[in-house]
Amino acid sequence: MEHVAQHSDPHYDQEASKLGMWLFIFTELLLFGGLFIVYAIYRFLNPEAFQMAGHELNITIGAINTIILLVSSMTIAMSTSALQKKNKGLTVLLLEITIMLALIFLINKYFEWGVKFDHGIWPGSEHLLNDMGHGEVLFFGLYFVMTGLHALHIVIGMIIIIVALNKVQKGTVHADRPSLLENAGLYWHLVDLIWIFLFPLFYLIH
Amino acid sequence: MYILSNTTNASNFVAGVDKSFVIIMGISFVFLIGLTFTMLYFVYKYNKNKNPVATQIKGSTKLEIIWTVIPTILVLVMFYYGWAGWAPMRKAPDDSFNIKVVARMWNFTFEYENGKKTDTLFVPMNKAVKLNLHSLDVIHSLYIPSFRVKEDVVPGSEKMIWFIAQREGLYDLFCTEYCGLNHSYMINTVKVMPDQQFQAWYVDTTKRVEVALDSPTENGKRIMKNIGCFACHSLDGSKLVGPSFKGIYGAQHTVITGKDERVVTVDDEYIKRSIYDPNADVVKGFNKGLMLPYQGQLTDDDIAQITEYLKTLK
Amino acid sequence: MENEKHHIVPYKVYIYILVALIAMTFMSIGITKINLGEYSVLGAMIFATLKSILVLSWFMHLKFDQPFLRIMVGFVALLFFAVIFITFLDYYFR
Amino acid sequence: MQTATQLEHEVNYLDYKGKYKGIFAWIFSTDHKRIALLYMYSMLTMFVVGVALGLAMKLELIAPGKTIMDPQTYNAVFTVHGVIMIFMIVIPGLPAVFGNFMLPIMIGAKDVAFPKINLLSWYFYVAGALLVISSVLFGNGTPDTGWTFYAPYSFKSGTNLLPAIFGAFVLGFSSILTGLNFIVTIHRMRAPGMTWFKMPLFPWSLYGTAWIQLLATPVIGITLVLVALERIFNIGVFDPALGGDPILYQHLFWIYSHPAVYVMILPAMGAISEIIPTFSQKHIFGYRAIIVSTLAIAFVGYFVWGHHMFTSGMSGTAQYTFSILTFIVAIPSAIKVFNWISTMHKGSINPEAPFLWAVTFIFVFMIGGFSGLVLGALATNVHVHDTAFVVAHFHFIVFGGVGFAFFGAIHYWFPKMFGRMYDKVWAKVGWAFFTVGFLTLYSPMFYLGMMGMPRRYYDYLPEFHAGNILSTLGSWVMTFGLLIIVINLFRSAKNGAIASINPWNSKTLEWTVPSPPPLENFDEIPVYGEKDGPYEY
Ligand code: HEA
Ligand code: HEA
Ligand code: HEC
Ligand code: CUA
Ligand SMILES: [Cu+2]
Repeated sequence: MEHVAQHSDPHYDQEASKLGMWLFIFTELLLFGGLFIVYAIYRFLNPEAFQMAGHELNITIGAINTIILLVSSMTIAMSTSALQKKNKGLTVLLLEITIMLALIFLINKYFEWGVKFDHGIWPGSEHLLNDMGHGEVLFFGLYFVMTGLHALHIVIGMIIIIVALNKVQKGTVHADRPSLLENAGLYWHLVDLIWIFLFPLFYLIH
Repeated sequence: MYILSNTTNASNFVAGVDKSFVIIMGISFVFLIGLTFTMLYFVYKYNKNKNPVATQIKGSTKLEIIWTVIPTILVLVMFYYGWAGWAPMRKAPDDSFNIKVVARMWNFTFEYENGKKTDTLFVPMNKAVKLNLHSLDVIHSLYIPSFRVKEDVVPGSEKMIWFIAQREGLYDLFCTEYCGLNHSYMINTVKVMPDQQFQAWYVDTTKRVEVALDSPTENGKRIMKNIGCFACHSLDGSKLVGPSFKGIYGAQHTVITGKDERVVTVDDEYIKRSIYDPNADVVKGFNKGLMLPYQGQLTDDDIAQITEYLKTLK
Repeated sequence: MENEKHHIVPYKVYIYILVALIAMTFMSIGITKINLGEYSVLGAMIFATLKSILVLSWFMHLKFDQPFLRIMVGFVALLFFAVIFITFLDYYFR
Repeated sequence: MQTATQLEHEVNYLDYKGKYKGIFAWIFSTDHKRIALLYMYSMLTMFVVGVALGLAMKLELIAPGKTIMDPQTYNAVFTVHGVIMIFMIVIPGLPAVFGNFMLPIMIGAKDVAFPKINLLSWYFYVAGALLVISSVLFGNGTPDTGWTFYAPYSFKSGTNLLPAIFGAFVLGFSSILTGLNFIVTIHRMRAPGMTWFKMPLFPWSLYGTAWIQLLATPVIGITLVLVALERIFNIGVFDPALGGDPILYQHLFWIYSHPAVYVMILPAMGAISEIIPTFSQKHIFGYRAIIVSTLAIAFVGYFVWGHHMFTSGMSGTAQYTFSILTFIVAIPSAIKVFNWISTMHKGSINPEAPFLWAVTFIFVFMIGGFSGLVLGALATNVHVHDTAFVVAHFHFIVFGGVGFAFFGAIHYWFPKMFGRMYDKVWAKVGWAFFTVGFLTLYSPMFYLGMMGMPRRYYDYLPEFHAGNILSTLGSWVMTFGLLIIVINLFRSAKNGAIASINPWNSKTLEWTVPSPPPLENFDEIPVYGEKDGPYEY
């Protein structure tokens, strides 16, 4: 079946920590999954309102953010290869780029939300509750919750990457013990994966 | 077993529902008793004193298949009867007699097509009756055990219950979805009358005003009792869901209007606003959204009488 | 640690994947611009699914990992879609 | 197979002294056995509260009208009772206590895969529990929504819901981390030679459970977050006044909470599957069938949540789909019952306390399960939904199932955990009182429910009086039994006779290490040969 050999070093089992990370990713997927169910149902119940509201979002910013995340996903993936090739300098550089990209993503998000707020749109705002239909209220409610939760994950991801970066620099994460970096990468890809679905669902419904 | 002698066949659904009860519980009892006795028998027969050495048996594919297939068939039978007893509940005949049910914390009101409103559900016998369910606040559920019907009353959606009452008499009606403080007092009665008697009652719209009492204070009290204010407001100063009415008239109350706090004197105007638009001024220490606007349910006249009554509560 | 998990993906491969991902992003924007009615959702979702398969298999290394991880991922996806499907049995037929 | 008797000179986990002293040696310990006991004691504390609330409810219901409390208090009491019992006792219950303690030993490992995360999940447990309790102690009123937090009442209620909701969320985290840990442990740390199909059934049931914990808990997490956001910001998702659908809340809630009932029962079934072969001195009947049924329950259990919503106005299609799926999940449970009973056939039965608990487990589980079938059928559900019948069903199956299995498990593993044996006679006396009390307490509720008495009723009509009196009397008898059991166990943990390594002559690995086990369980990891297996008597 599978390898059952116990490790000589009981505190380090690369496969185990990878499996653990994957399992954690599954829970994250279902966490967002719950929101996707809510989204699917309300979209089904209010198709026109969702389309109308979707027009309020700026595709260009959305697309830019998508590309930023995709690129950052690639850089962090490359950093594991770099680590395995024992190229510490490159690993660090790639991780730094990833963090920068994440930051840019957040800044974009900040401005994007800011514009919405200027238009009087935020969860429970007067404008939303009084002047808009039920479908729009739901759309923006979900928009803020889902992108907000996603942004929270970006922040968490950044923290993990920073920790990994530190350990790479210190040399505690290296080609033979890459788990932390690999897991940071997996987590970051998860964040990307979710965005891959959020983007069309909110920005691209016309 | 499940035959409640005095309510048998109180409605057209009783037979179907009780049949599935009998079938499911019958099969269950056979298994429960059979398996329990087998188990006890084994415990007795193969006690270590009687049978010091166990015979190792690891399993039997044949048995596994048997005891997968047989229960599968049995549960499908159960499913079938459950489905059969339930399916007719889904669609009311087109010529049903319609009654609108309005549920709120914590009473049901029944509104008939000719404008009659009651807090007891009057229905004709041997005639399809359809209850259209509306909720003003949270989810309630209308349940008439003797008729074997139940459906949640969900705010913002249209649901219904239908039945044909087949026996004259009084039956209990409960709210079975937890809805807050007085959930357990959300109980009403169903009165099933022979058709003629029902018609006589139905066309008699004079009963609507009921005995108008001479004094407005008494009238005010009666209105409040009927519409259920005392579920939330006490007369003795104790705090229920809403503030007590004791000494309310003329008192100074701190209220929250929008975001601002201010002090108001309770007068006619304020009472009226509190009833028509309770969320405009929310009394400090109480929650917004619990009391619902009574606009449309109480007239200015009713409110004047309520106010008269409130004045007497010193 | 004897199995082939030391597989190192060349940088080039990652770049190809990125290019494909970005291309698909633009394609999905394009497809929603031309009016396909209700199919545009479908189109966008198909692209999103393809993109996520790329991310899962290369960026997340599933392609090079032990098969049971792939099975697990597939199982989770299946479970999730089954749940959505069943929820829709209510809303679609209401 | 190697045994580990040579380890006897090693310090056992109870006496072990590490870096820290006193209580810190416990709350900073990452030893799975200590964490298990931490869980057990914290659960016991919460359990006392939950039981007291249960008894208070029964006392209130002894007569119509006000007996000891007013309606608001009653509503708060059943809410807190439900939240404590479900989220803090039966969901973590067996996995966190016996899973933590026994799983690594049973599969021949020194600890779980991530000992620190294991400790962290206990911290989460405590934090969640404290949050829930804080909602009782502070703020403007104890939550009164029922453990189901149904929208829209959960936005309207003026009580202190946010801490309770947040507490349930944190408890969910604890549950997820435990599940994650167990899956990795089982995948990576089985003893050499212990293939999947040589693993004992208790770890197997934990494996199934862990997957449910992992894949269902996040859904309630996000649902509770949405309720909290709805209360704070009016985002509208479940508020009918803003276009939301309160029924969708129920879907999401039960998408978690139905699988959660299998989180409760699967480990219980696993424990029963260990006890029965041991006390029959016989190979378990249909080992693979039991494994397959565990996995089948775990899987199909995801798709039946709608049976809690038959009267909520779902579409007809959804209703009969859910009904039929509900009946399908009953089959694997049936398979287990048949296999357990067949295991007793031609065994050599030693009716000690754990075995008595196991047999009564099967009995009350059957009653609970059969009443589940009544609830699963559409016509009958319409009549008994949200009545005392449902209350009877779930007390029979949750507490009859999980509670009895818990008591069976503690009497079974007690000598291993504490190295001492309890008084066997008192154990049986306690069992007898408990069982009689249990049946008197909950059986009348089936009858009341069929007569139409709704649940969550503070007050009831006089026609329901007789049944309620009987039920309250039962609650006292049962509590008496409980006291006997608990006192017996507590006294024996200190003063009982020293227990041998394998008092029940069982064949699973935990009985090859000293009692109580030493810090790292095994000096040398055991190796399973061709012929070895957990049930080779
Ligand atoms: C441990 C927890 C647990 C378990 C295992 C179960 C198991 C089952 N439950 Fe239960 N249930 C709850 C906990 C549990 N339940 C709780 C807590 C609630 C209430 C929640 C609330 O509203 O607060 C609830 C409510 C509930 C409802 C909703 C009631 C309502 O509100 O209207 C329904 C409806 O279908 C149901 C059905 C079932 C069924 C069919 C099973 C089946 O899995 C049972 C299978 C077992 C058997 C069938 C017995 C053994 C079999 C044999 C001996 C062989 C012979 C068998 C055949 C011939 C079929 N349950
Ligand atoms: C595990 C679950 C569990 C347990 C053990 C209990 C125990 C008890 N319950 Fe109940 N109960 C619920 C879960 C549970 N309950 C739930 C979910 C609800 C619904 C709430 C709602 O409507 O929102 C409910 C509701 C409920 C009601 C209905 C309220 C209403 O609808 O009006 C009543 C009425 O009397 C009641 C009574 C009792 C009594 C007297 C006890 C106890 O006093 C019995 C005493 C218990 C024992 C003597 C031992 C049991 C042992 C174990 C479980 C193992 C121990 C494990 C460890 C120590 C780790 N409970
Ligand atoms: C569901 C519970 C509920 C019901 C039923 C209810 N109320 Fe109220 N009421 C409240 C609450 C809560 C408040 C305090 C918050 C507010 O002012 O809106 C309140 C406030 C009031 C006030 C202002 C009291 C003060 O002290 O300033 C008046 C007057 C009032 N209600 C009258 C009525 C009348 C008349 C009825 C029946 C027609 C009624 N209420 C029914 C809950 C209720
Ligand atoms: Cu209305 Cu309960
Ligand atoms: Cu269920």
